Amino acid sequence: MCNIKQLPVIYKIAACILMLMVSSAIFAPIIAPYDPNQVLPDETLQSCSGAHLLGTDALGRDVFSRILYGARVSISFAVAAALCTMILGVTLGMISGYFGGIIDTIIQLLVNIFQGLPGMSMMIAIAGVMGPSTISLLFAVTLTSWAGFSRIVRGEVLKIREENYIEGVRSLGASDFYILVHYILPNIFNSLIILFTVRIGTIVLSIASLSFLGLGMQPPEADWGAMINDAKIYFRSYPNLLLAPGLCILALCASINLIGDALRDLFSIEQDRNKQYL
Amino acid sequence: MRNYYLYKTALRLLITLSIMVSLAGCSGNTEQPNDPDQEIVLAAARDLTPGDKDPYYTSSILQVWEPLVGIGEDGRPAPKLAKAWEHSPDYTEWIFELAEGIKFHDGTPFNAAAVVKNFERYRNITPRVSPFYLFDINKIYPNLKKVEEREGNKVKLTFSQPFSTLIYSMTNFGSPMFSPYCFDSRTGDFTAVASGTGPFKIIAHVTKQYTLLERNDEYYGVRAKAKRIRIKNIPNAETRYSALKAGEIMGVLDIGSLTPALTSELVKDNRFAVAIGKSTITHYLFCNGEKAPFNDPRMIRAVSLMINREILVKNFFHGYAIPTGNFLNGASPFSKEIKPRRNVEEAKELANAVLKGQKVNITFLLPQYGIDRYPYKEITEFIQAELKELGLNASIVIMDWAAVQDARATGNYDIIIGTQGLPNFEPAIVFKNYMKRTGSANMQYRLGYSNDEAEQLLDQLDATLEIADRAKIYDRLQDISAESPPCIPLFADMNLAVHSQKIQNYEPLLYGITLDKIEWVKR
Amino acid sequence: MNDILFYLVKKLLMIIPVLLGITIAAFILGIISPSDPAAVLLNMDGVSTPSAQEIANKRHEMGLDRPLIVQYLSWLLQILHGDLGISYITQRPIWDELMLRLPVTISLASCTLLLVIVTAIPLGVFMAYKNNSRSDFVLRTAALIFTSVPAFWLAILFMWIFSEELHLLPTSGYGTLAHLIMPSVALGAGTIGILMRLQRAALLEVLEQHFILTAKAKGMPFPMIIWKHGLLNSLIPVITLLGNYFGAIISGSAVIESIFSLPGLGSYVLEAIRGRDYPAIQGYVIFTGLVFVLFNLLVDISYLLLNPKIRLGGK
Amino acid sequence: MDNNIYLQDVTISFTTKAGTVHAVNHVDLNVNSGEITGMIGETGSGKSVLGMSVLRLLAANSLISGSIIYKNSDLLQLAEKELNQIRGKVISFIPQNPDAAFDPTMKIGKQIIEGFLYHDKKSKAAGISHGIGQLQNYSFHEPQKTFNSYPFQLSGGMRQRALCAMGTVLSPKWIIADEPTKGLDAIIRQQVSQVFLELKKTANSSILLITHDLRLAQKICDTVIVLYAGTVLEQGPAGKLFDEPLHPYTCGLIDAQPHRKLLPLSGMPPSLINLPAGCKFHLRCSCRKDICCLKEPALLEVNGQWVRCWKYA
Repeated sequence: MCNIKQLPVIYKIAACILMLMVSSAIFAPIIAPYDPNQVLPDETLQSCSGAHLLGTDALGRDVFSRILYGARVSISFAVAAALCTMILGVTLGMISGYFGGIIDTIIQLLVNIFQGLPGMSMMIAIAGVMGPSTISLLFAVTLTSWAGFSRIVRGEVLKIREENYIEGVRSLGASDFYILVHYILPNIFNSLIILFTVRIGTIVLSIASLSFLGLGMQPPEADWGAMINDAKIYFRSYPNLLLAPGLCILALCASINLIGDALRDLFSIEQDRNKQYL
Repeated sequence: MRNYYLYKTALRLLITLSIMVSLAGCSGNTEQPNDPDQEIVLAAARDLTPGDKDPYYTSSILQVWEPLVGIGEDGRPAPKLAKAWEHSPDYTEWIFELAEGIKFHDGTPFNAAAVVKNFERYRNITPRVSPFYLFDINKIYPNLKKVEEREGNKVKLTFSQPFSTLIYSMTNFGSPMFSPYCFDSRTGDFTAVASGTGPFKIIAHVTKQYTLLERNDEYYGVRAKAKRIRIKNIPNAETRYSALKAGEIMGVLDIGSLTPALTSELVKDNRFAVAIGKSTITHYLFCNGEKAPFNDPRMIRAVSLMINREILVKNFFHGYAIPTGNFLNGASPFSKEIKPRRNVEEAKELANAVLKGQKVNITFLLPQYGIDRYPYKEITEFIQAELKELGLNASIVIMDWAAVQDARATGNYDIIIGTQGLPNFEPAIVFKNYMKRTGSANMQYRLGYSNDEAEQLLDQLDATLEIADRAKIYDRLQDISAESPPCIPLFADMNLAVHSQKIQNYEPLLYGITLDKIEWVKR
Repeated sequence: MNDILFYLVKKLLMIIPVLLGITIAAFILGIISPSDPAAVLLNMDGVSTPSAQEIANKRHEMGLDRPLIVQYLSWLLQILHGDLGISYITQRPIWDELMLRLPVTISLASCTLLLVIVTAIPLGVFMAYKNNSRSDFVLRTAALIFTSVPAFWLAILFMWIFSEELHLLPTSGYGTLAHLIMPSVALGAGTIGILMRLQRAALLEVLEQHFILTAKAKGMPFPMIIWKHGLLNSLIPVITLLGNYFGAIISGSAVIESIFSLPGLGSYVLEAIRGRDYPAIQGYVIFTGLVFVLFNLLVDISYLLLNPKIRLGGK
Repeated sequence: MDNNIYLQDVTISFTTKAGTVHAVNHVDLNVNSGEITGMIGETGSGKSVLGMSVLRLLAANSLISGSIIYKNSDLLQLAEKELNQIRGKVISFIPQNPDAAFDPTMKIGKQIIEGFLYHDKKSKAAGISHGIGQLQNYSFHEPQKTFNSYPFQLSGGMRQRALCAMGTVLSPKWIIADEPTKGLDAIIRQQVSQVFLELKKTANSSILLITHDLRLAQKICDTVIVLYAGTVLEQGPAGKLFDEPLHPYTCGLIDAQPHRKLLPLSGMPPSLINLPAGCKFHLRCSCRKDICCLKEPALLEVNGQWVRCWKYA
């Protein structure tokens, strides 16, 4: 275990960027100079200036404000989706690992099936069939990525279950649920946090792709992927429209990845490659 | 020294990569040709040659096949493979005189027997879906009883009921003619590459990739200028733009060829030009008149008065559209100019009278095709902001066309933005569809339109055969539609033929471009 | 020899439930769709509005009024005969449509995978070799950027720079290797980043092993040690995850294919989604799942060849 | 010029997240050629580190100062390329832990002759026959089969012997063997010790045997060095050292053996991050004096043995 102060400076920069993005997402209504959806017909497609820090889009909406609100949409959705994924994955993983037997076999079969399907393809199919909406997106993301979580959780639970103290606790009459919540969950907490962080980054990217395909967030929601999609036509003359949201996605994902690395160092978790990238 | 191995590997990799890139660079570049017969590459958003299952095999704009009846420059039906026609006084018997000495690409002569074979096919493929037009002989030739060969290269069609507007119905996709040897008349599927009579023939086709056309040197009319034309399929509008810029394609064609924004962006570069032509398409807002707030016609008028069409055209169509207040598209010879009115005060008053100061949430449907072909996303978001001032909080829902149909069927919407084209220049069908109580569009969009005078005029139209009389009725119908609109006309579209300056005579037609006239600019 | 056979048979048996699961997933997709396939099919031309009776008849004709399990089983039986149904849009067998597009996606994916392997693995090895040096830092940053950049954004930038401005590469289409360069790079960037980091980490881990010390004690130069002992051992964990990268590539290909106008499975499914061509979407899920599963099987086999411990059944 | 290895003021430290680990502190040693020198001490006494430092096999986070002289050249100053000519060929190192010391993906034989092929630039066929011969020398019953086996297919004892075979494949002048008997049963231990004695006799190799197995050291070593917390506490001829240990630590080590008093040393070795002042052993020493806590004693010669203790000052 090493402490935060000793972490390389790049992790600190990443943390700062992430903090900045999260706080600008939270305080977007205060910081943003304009309503992100306010249409100013006389101020369309302006370049960067004092009045519009990052210029305006084809509708005359302030790009800077939309970026701020876009952070709100992207981050809050990614966190929500990652939470759903984690809850489903952890529950199934714990049940499967702890109880074993036929339940385990069935859940493992499910895991194999879901890992046997390419994630993004399924997301496109689900969002496409159900029609684009936040709910179908959430459903698509959760359904396609819980398997990774549950596999890891199950592995950890299997390891911990064999420990002597769990036997001891059980002999004292603790219920299975109590053991799962009080002994097993805290033990896998660190790996879960890391997995969760990295997952948020992946989800931000997937959502951006779906939005780009028109299967993600719906207008006028200022989602970064959708902003890139809108910019496709105009970016040659107004590169700010393409670069601003693209670089934001890049910065967000890069800092989330770095934070994931930092947490891994911090918790001194053995770099298990299977964990990292599933 | 210890780095030696890895540096060497890295260096090799770098060299290989750069060779690959430069090789690619050579093949990707096309220089200005000196040879006038060099292949011209164009691009379209969809595969214009759907192939053997399709009723037409390939789109009419590739000029491979020709219809019996075409469309003239004035927009009226014009002789094509049928050089003349006459009908019995009760409109049940029609006799078509065919043009002489014409051969299909495969050498088969075009004659009455071939026409009869084609009609046999029409009957067997009915109904057949297509990306262009559904082919249903019962709709194009309702109550057709018999098709017979007649002396002197003539064909006779006999109907059990009178059908006065047959000629309008038969234009273009209504009467495609193919060599009897390229299809199986029993299944209607093509058994070989379609051979028509047009100025071009298909010499190669790869699904979803390209169609390669070659000039038909035995064409009976004016021969095409270009020796070979390759029509690539590039579904993505931005990619078509990039391909134009990169010099890979010389022009774009078919609907949604290049959005107005991209067009105006492109012509900033003087290597490119755009030719503008009339379009039969008008953009409308369709309001659900079966429920509040649009069950009150005042609300529809308020929206129409509120929308700033000038700004919409200027900002999003980049000037490539005409603001209009007329329900009837300007391409029709019967159309007159009705300027759109904008009056924010009046609009707010009207809205206030309906809503009584309350805010209402409404659903604004945006069909996906509108995003692909037109700047609908920006336009709806703009209108969304304007509607807010009227007290209407619109939430935009992007839907594919099938979903829009579902929503229409369930009445689960308030406004749809969309297009309506003129099927032909006889506007009776459009008026009937929208302004009759039982009109199909009136029902489908749940417009709830009901106007006694219009109803009466439209009934009258059926009995009116003289063009001048019909014109009067159309005139009056336009006035009615301006006073109490069935739907809100926004602007009339324009056909844009965007092309590189390396080729010339690239002009838009009402449907397609002047494919047979384009050629390289001579050096 | 028997062990290998046993291992292969075991792997083959294990993919059967997965394949079944994929068909179930595809079948469920059809159920969760908000609209009635019968109505969609009848309404394909967009003109006619079918009546309730017509829809009911069609439902009966399509067997949609039977219990779900019966529907599934008969559908599964059809699939086993290679019949994925008829496309609503084109009226052609979905199987034929997919087979038409499969080569495009497969060639794009394999081109990308090849690119990923030939760039990321050497770079990862180089990074581990130059651990903590300046070039390592630069490459690590690059890898981080690659992993975090949205592929479609990269694709747009590439097309702008290399096609429109520099006229180096073709914007779109399919046919020559040149057509696949930009799509492959854009599609593979994320995976390259991940694989670089992974290869570096794996090799660093191997370099801490005792046998590397043994090799050093033999007096062999360090690059030779990496080549002979480090690389192969570090490749084992990397290769087990090769299937995951392939999955990521197949998945990502939808966006890239649509941008570069490649007529592959990805653009086909997007087209199908627009047209609500449910059998086509189901067919896509089954096809990509199948490709993915088969690829993973290949990976397992290559893993077998690489790792003598499994090959010779030691434990 | 002799073939001895001279260690002069060798200090080794490791930088870790927890702090700097002082593994070896100011060691001055002459390791004589032609004999077996044993280096004994507890785990963490720095004996393995010292052994590895001779061929500079330590991890990248290590810091070595001082000099290790062999045949007039300082091994610590040699260029990597020159050092590689010594590694394996002149001085070979037999690592500990035979389970991990072989590359699991390469056949034993290939690994054994790898160094041979690299240094002697012989043909592959020559290498193979040499390797099989080598395995025969180490009493493998089926050398051909072993040669083509993977490490995981051999037993622990076989692997240890194979490791020795690998270390001696180039008939080096010097062999540094790190815990060659760790985890082996009595019979194989016997075999291995036999091997070393034979090596000394037949190949005339000098051996530095790093072990915590005192009985092995007693049996085969000519000279024994006792290491504690990275410092030499005692050094002398094996027989004498075991019969009359001088340093309290050496006494303790000998008494702790099962066949002796089985009297474990009290306390734990000191933290190598915060080394105690004075004598490194004073915290656990039963005959501690005041001065032991303050000043470190020098290495003194007592009756032909060298000892670092205030008792003899």
